[in-house]
Amino acid sequence: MRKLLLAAALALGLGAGWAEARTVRWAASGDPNTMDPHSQNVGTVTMVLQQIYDTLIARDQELGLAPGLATRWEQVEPTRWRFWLRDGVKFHEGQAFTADDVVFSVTRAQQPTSNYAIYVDTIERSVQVEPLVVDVITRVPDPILPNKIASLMIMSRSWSEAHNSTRPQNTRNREEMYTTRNTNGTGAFRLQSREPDVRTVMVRNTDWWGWNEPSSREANVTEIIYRPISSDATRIAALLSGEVDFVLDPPLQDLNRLRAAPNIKVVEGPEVRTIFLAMDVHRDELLYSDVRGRNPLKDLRVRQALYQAIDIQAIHRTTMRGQSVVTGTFFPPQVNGYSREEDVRLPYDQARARALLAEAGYPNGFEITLDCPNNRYINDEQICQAIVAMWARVGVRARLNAMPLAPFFAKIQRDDTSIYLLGWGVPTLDALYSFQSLLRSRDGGQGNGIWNYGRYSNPRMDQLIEIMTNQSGAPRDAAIREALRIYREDIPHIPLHHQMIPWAMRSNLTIPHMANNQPYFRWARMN
Amino acid sequence: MSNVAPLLQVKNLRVEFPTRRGTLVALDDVSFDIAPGEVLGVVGESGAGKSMTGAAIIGLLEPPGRIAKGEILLGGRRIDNLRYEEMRRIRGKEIGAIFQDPLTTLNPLYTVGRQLAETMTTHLPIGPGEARKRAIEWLEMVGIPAAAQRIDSYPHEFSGGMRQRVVIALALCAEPRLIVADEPTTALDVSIQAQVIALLKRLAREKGTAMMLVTHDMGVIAETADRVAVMYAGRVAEIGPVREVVKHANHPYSAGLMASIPPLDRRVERLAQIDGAMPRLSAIPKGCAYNPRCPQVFDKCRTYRPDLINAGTTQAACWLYDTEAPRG
Amino acid sequence: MAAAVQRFLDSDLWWSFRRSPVTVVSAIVALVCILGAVLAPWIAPHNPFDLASLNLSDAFKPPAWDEDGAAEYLLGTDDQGRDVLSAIMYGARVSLLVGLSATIFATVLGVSLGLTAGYAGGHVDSVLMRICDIQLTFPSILVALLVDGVVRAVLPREVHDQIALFVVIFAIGISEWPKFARTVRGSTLVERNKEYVQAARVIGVPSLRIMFSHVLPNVIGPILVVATLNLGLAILSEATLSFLGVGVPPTQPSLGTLIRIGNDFLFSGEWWITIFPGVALIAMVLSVNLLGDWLRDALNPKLR
Amino acid sequence: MFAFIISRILQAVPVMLTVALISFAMFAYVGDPVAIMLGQDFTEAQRDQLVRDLGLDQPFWVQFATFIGHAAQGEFGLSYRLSRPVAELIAERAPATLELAFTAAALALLIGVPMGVYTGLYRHSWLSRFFLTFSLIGVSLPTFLIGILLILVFAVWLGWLPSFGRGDTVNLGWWTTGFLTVSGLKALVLPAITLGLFQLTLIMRLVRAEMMEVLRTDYIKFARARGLPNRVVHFGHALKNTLVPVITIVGLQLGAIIAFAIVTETVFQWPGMGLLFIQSVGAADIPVMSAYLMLIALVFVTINLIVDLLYYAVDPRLRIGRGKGGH
Repeated sequence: MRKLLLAAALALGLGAGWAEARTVRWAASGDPNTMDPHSQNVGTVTMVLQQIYDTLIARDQELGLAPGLATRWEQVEPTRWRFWLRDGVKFHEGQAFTADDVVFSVTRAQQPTSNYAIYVDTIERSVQVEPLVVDVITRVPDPILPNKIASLMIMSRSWSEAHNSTRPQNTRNREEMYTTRNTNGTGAFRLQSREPDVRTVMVRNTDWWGWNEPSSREANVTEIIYRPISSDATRIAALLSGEVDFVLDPPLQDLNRLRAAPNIKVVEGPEVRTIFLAMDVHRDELLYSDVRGRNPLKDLRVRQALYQAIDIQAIHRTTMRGQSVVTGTFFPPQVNGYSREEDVRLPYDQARARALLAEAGYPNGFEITLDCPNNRYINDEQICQAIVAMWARVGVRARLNAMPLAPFFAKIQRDDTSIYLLGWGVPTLDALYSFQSLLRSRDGGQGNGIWNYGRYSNPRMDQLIEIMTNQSGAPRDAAIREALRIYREDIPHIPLHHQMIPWAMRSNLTIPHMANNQPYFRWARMN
Repeated sequence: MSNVAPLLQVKNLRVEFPTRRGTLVALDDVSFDIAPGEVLGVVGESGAGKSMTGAAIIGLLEPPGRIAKGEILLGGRRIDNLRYEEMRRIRGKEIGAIFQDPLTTLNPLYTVGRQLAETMTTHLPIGPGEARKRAIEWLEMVGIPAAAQRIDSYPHEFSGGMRQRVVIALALCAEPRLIVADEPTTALDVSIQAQVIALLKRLAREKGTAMMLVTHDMGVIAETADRVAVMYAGRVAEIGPVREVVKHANHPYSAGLMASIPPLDRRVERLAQIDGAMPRLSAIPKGCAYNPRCPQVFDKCRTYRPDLINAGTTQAACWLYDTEAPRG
Repeated sequence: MAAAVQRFLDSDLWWSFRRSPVTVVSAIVALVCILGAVLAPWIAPHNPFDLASLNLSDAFKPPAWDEDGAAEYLLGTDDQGRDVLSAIMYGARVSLLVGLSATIFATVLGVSLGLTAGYAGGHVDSVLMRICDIQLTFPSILVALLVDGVVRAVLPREVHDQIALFVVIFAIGISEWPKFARTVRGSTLVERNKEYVQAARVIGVPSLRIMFSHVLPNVIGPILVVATLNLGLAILSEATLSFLGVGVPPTQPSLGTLIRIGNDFLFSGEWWITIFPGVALIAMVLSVNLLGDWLRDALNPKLR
Repeated sequence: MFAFIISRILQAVPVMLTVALISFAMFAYVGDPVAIMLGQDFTEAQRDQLVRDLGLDQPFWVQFATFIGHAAQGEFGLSYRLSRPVAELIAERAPATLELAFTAAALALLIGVPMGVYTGLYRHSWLSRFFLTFSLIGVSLPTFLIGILLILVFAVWLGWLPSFGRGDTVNLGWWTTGFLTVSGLKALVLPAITLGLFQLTLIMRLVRAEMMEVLRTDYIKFARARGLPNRVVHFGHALKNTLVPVITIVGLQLGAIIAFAIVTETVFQWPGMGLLFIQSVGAADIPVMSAYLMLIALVFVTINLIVDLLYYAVDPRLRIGRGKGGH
C-alpha cells in the first residue's frame, strides 16, 4: 500500500531519485527524553530532532557550514549578521516558513528554560528585514555566530503559539507540554509516531527543499524507525540477526566480531568529543578524600603526578581497543583553534609520579573518590577502573563511584565531586565553546564556566577567553594558542583521548560518517 | 463348619517389606478361612499384622510391601496374583472395605451421594438416576435421617459417627460377599461405637455378607464375631470359635489377652497386663515370637517356630500342644 | 534415648547419602565451591582486589588451554586484566556470604516468629500469619528489590556503599522468613498438643523453655530442609539483584556482578569472562539444591 | 458469597494502605521534590510558595490522605525522566508486560501442571526422572542466564527468533497487542520461555509434591478399595484435591511472573512496566517507582482475591453457612 502511494507520489513528481519504500531500522542505547528542539542539548535528542528540524545554516559532510534554511549570510556590520532565507519552504503541517519564524526561534532559544542559550548568548535581538531576510544583532561582535546558529533549530511561530509552546519545555521541573511529544519542522523527515523508550518513527518529507541538492540526490530512505536498546549485548544481537539496520553506538568489544560478520560493516571515524578528568581545584579541603586541612589537587605537582601515572597507551590499546585518539589537549583537530604543537602529553612515568607526590608531601599517596558515569561515554566505567588501578600503583587510593548519567550529572552539577570523568563535544566546532564552558571562571556571565565543576579559575585564562569572544582574526588565534599552552602547563584537566566513533550497519546501507556522531539520513542510501 | 465351602481362604500368606536393612517379614505363614456369612474377628496388638492382612486381601498393600508366598482365594478363585485391573473389579464389588477413621476416609470435595453413586455405577449395571435412588436408600438403611436431603451434603457436614455410617454404606452398596472392616470403631466416640457395630452386624446378617472384623477391642469381638483369630508379630497365634477363645484360650498369649477383658461392658484399654512389648518386625526373636514374654516358655520355644496345631477346641501355634515332642 | 534416635537418624542419613551417587557428587561440588570461596584469600592465584597488581596489558587473556592463553591465568582474564579464576573464587565468597547470611537471618527471624505464633496462638498467631500471607504473595525478589531500593534512596550514597552488603543480606533475608515461620508454626502446633508438652505446661515449665527444649528439636529437620533449599534461592536472588546492578557494591563483585560485567563481552568472543562465573553459579546453586532435595527425601521417608 | 468477597476486600485494605504509605514516603521524602523542582537558582519566597503549592506544609496525615486520593484516581504526577504523566506511561507499558506475563503463565501452567501430575503418579518412570532432573536445573538457572543463552542460540547463532522488543503491535483502543502479528508472536517466544521456565519447573515440583501427598491420603486408598478405576481416582479424586493448594501456588507464581518480568524485560528490552521500573530506578525517577509499587500491590491483592474465590468454588468446606449441620 505504501509502495503504491509512493509510486503515485513519484508519478506526481514529488520525489526524485527514489522509487520504493526504504526503511532504516536504527538503534542506539539511549532514548531522547523530549521532542522539544530547544530543551535538551544532548546528542540523544539532537540525533533524532535534526532529522526533523532544519537550521538556518546546515553542516556539510565534513562538518563545514552549508546553506540551510538560509541560502546566504553575511556579517553586514560587526554586530549585525544578515541571513537571506530560502523561498517556498513549508513546515510539515503546511505553514510557510518566514523570517518571523527565525525571530521567534531565536527568542525561544533565549528563554530561561532553554538548554541552547550557549548558541544565542551574544545575540541581543533579531529582526525581520523583509519576509525572507532576517538580521541578527549581537551585543558584541561575534565572529563565530554562524557556527553557533548552525545548531539552532527553527520552529514555526504560529504552530508554537497555537500549542502554548512559546518557551522550551522545562525538563527540570518535569512539565509536559505539547512539544514534549510533537514536532513541526521543515526537515527531511517528519515525525510519524513516538512511544518514548520504545520506538520513534519518522517518514520522508517529500516536500523537503534539499532532496535535489547533490549530496541528497542518491538518498532514498523513506522511513526511519528508531528504537532504543540499552543493553549492549541485545543491541548487537539485534544487528547480527537482522532486526536493525544501523547501530549508532556499537560496543567496542564487539567490533571485530561485527567486522567479521557477513552483511555487516563498521564505519569508523573520529568524534569531536574529548574525554578527560576534571578536578576540584577550588575548595580548601576536598569533599571526598582523607587529606584534611588542604586540597592536594590545588598542588600542580599532584595534578601532574596523577596525569603521569596514567598509561594512556594501555587504555588506548586494551580498554578502547584502538578506537581512540590519545591527546594532550581538550578538543580534536576538527575544531577551529586546534594546535598540533599544544597537543602534547606529559609522558607516562610512574616513578616520576611517585616522586612528584612525595615532593608535594604525599609520599604515601592519599585517598580520593573518582566520580564516573557508566553509560554516557564509550567504555567510561572501564576507563575509570583502569585509571584507579594505575593510580593505585603510585599510592593514590582512589575509590570508584560509577553511576548512570542522570545521578552522575546531578551530582557534579552540584559541584559535589572531587575528581570526575567528563567527555566534551564541540557542536560549534570552535574552541571558544570549550574554553568558555569548561575553563572560564564562573562569574555569572551567560554560559561562563557552566561546565566548570572543578571551579578552575585563572585570570589570564579569563582574559584570553574574553578576547576569543569579542575579537576575530589573528588576535583571536593568538589568544587560543596561549590559552592552550596554559591548559597544558596548568593541568586543570587530565586529558585522555578523543573518542573514535564506530558506526555499525548492514552492508546495504550507505551513510556518511560524521564526527559529531549524528547520522544524517538525508544523505543515506539503502540498496 | 468345614462342610460349607469357604468364601475366603488365606493360605500360608507371607508379606515382605524390602528395606535398605534387609527384608522385613510383616506377615508370615498366615492361614485362615472365612465361610459365607461368617464374621471372623481378628485381634492383636498394634503392629501384629491385622490391618496388613486386610490390606493384602483387598490387594492394596502399601508399596514396597508385597506378597512373597502363599495364596488368597475368594470363592475358590485365586485373587492374590491378579492384575491391577482385574483386582479392581473385585474391590468394592466382591470385597468391601471399611477403614478406621471416617474423618479422612471420605473425599472432602465430593458429596456423599456422588461417592455412593460412582461406586454403584462402577460395579453395577445401573444408570445415574437409579444409582441416586439407591444411594438414598442406602443412606436410609445406615440410619442417616432425612437421607433424601443429606445426599447432596459434603462429608464435612456430617458428624464422625454419621460419616462412618456413610462409609459402611459405601462398603456395602455394591453388595459384596465379604467386608474387610479395619478397626471401624476405634476413631469413634465410645457412645457411638456400639451403635455402629450393631449396624454393621445387622447389615451383614441381612445381606448375608461375610466379614473380617479387625480390632483390638475384645469386647467388640466377643459380641460380634463367630470365630476369632489372635495375631501376634505377623503370625496367627490362635484361631477358633469366639466362645472358646474368649473363655478357654489355649495359646499363652491369647490367654493373657483374654485375661485383660474387663467385666461386662467396660471398655478395654491397651493390654498392659502382659509384661514387655511386642517385638519390632526387624527384631523378631528366633523360635516362637512370643517366647521372651511367655510365662510358659521352654527350650524348644527359643529355637523352633511352632505352626498352628490342633489344641482341642481351637488351633494354636504353641509347642505346648505338640503331641509328638516331649515337654522340656 | 534421644541420643540413640539421633544416632539412628544420622546413620540413616549417611546410608541414604551413600546410596545416591548424584548426592555424593553434588556434595563434592558444593564442598569444592565452599572451600574455594572460603579459602580464596589463601589459595586464589591472584588477588583481584589488589588494584596495584592489575596490569591492563594482561587484559582479555583467554583460558590457559587456548594458544593465546597464559598458564598464569587458568581461566583467562577480564577487561581489566583480572584473573577470572581468582575473581570467581572471591565472587563465590561474596555470593556465599550473602546467601548464607541471608538464609541464617531468615531462619532466625522465621523460626522465632513461627515458634511464637504456633505456641502463643490467638491474636499473636493470626497477626503474624497474616503478615506471612501478605508477604508470601509478594515474590521475594520484588521484596528484596524494594527494600534495597528504599534503603538506597534513603541513605546517602557513600553510607549506602559501605553497608550495601548488609542491605542486600537484609533485603533477601527479610523476603524469605515467612517460609520458615510457616513451617515452624505448623510443626509447633502439632507438638504443642502432644501430651508431653501439655504435661510440661501443667507442671509449670516456662513457655520459653518448652519451646526451645521440646518443640524446637522436633522441628529442626524441616527447618534444615527449608534452609538448604532456600540457600540456593538466596544465592540466585543475590545474583539477580547484582545482575540488575542493584545488588552488592561493585567493589565487592559477586558471581552475579561478574556475569553482568562479562555479559558485555559474550558476543565479542571473550566468552570466558561471563561463562565461567555463570558455570560456577549454576554449579553452586544446583549442588545446593540437589543436597536440599536429598535431605528433604531422607528426612521424610514417606515421600519416597 | 458476597460477605466472603467483602471480608476479603476488607482484609486487602490494610495491605494497600501499607504499600501506599511506603509509596508515599518514597514520593514525599526520598525524592525531595522541592529541591528537584526548584533547580539551582531560587529565592526563599519561591521555595516557600512551592512548599505551599505542593501541600508540604500540611500535617503528615493530610498529605498522605491527599496522596491516596490522587493515587485512587491514578494520579501520580509527572515522571522526572520523561516529563509525562506517570499514569499514562504505565498504561502504555502495561499491555506489553501483561501479554508477556500471560503467555509465560499459560506456558508454565499448561506444561507444568501435567508434568507435575505425571511425575506424581508415575514416580519411578524414566520420563519422571528426566522431568525431575530438568526441573532441578530449571530452578537452579538464574532467569537472566537463561535469557542470555536463549538469545545467543536462537537469535544470534540460528537467527530464528528476534532477540529484543515486541515486534509489530496492533492497537485495539488503548491496548496494544503483539498477539495479532507474526513478528509480534515471534518476538514473544524467547521472553515468554525465559520468564515461564522457572515458574514451570516450580509449578511442576509443587504439583508433584501435592499429588504425592494426596495419593497417600485415606480417601484415595478408600476410593481404590471401592474399586474405582484409576482414571477416576487420579484425575477425579486426586487431582481435584490437589487443585486447592495448586491454585494458591499458581496465584503466587503469577505474581512472581510479573515481578520476574523486570529481569526478563531487561534482558530482552521488552517495553513493559518492568523495564520502565528498572530505567526509573537508574534515573531515580521516584514518581514512576512509587506508582509501579502501588500498581504491583494492586495486582497482587487482586490475584489473591481471585485465588480466594477459586478456593471457594473448589473447596466446599469453605462454604460455611450453607451446611445443614450434621451435629
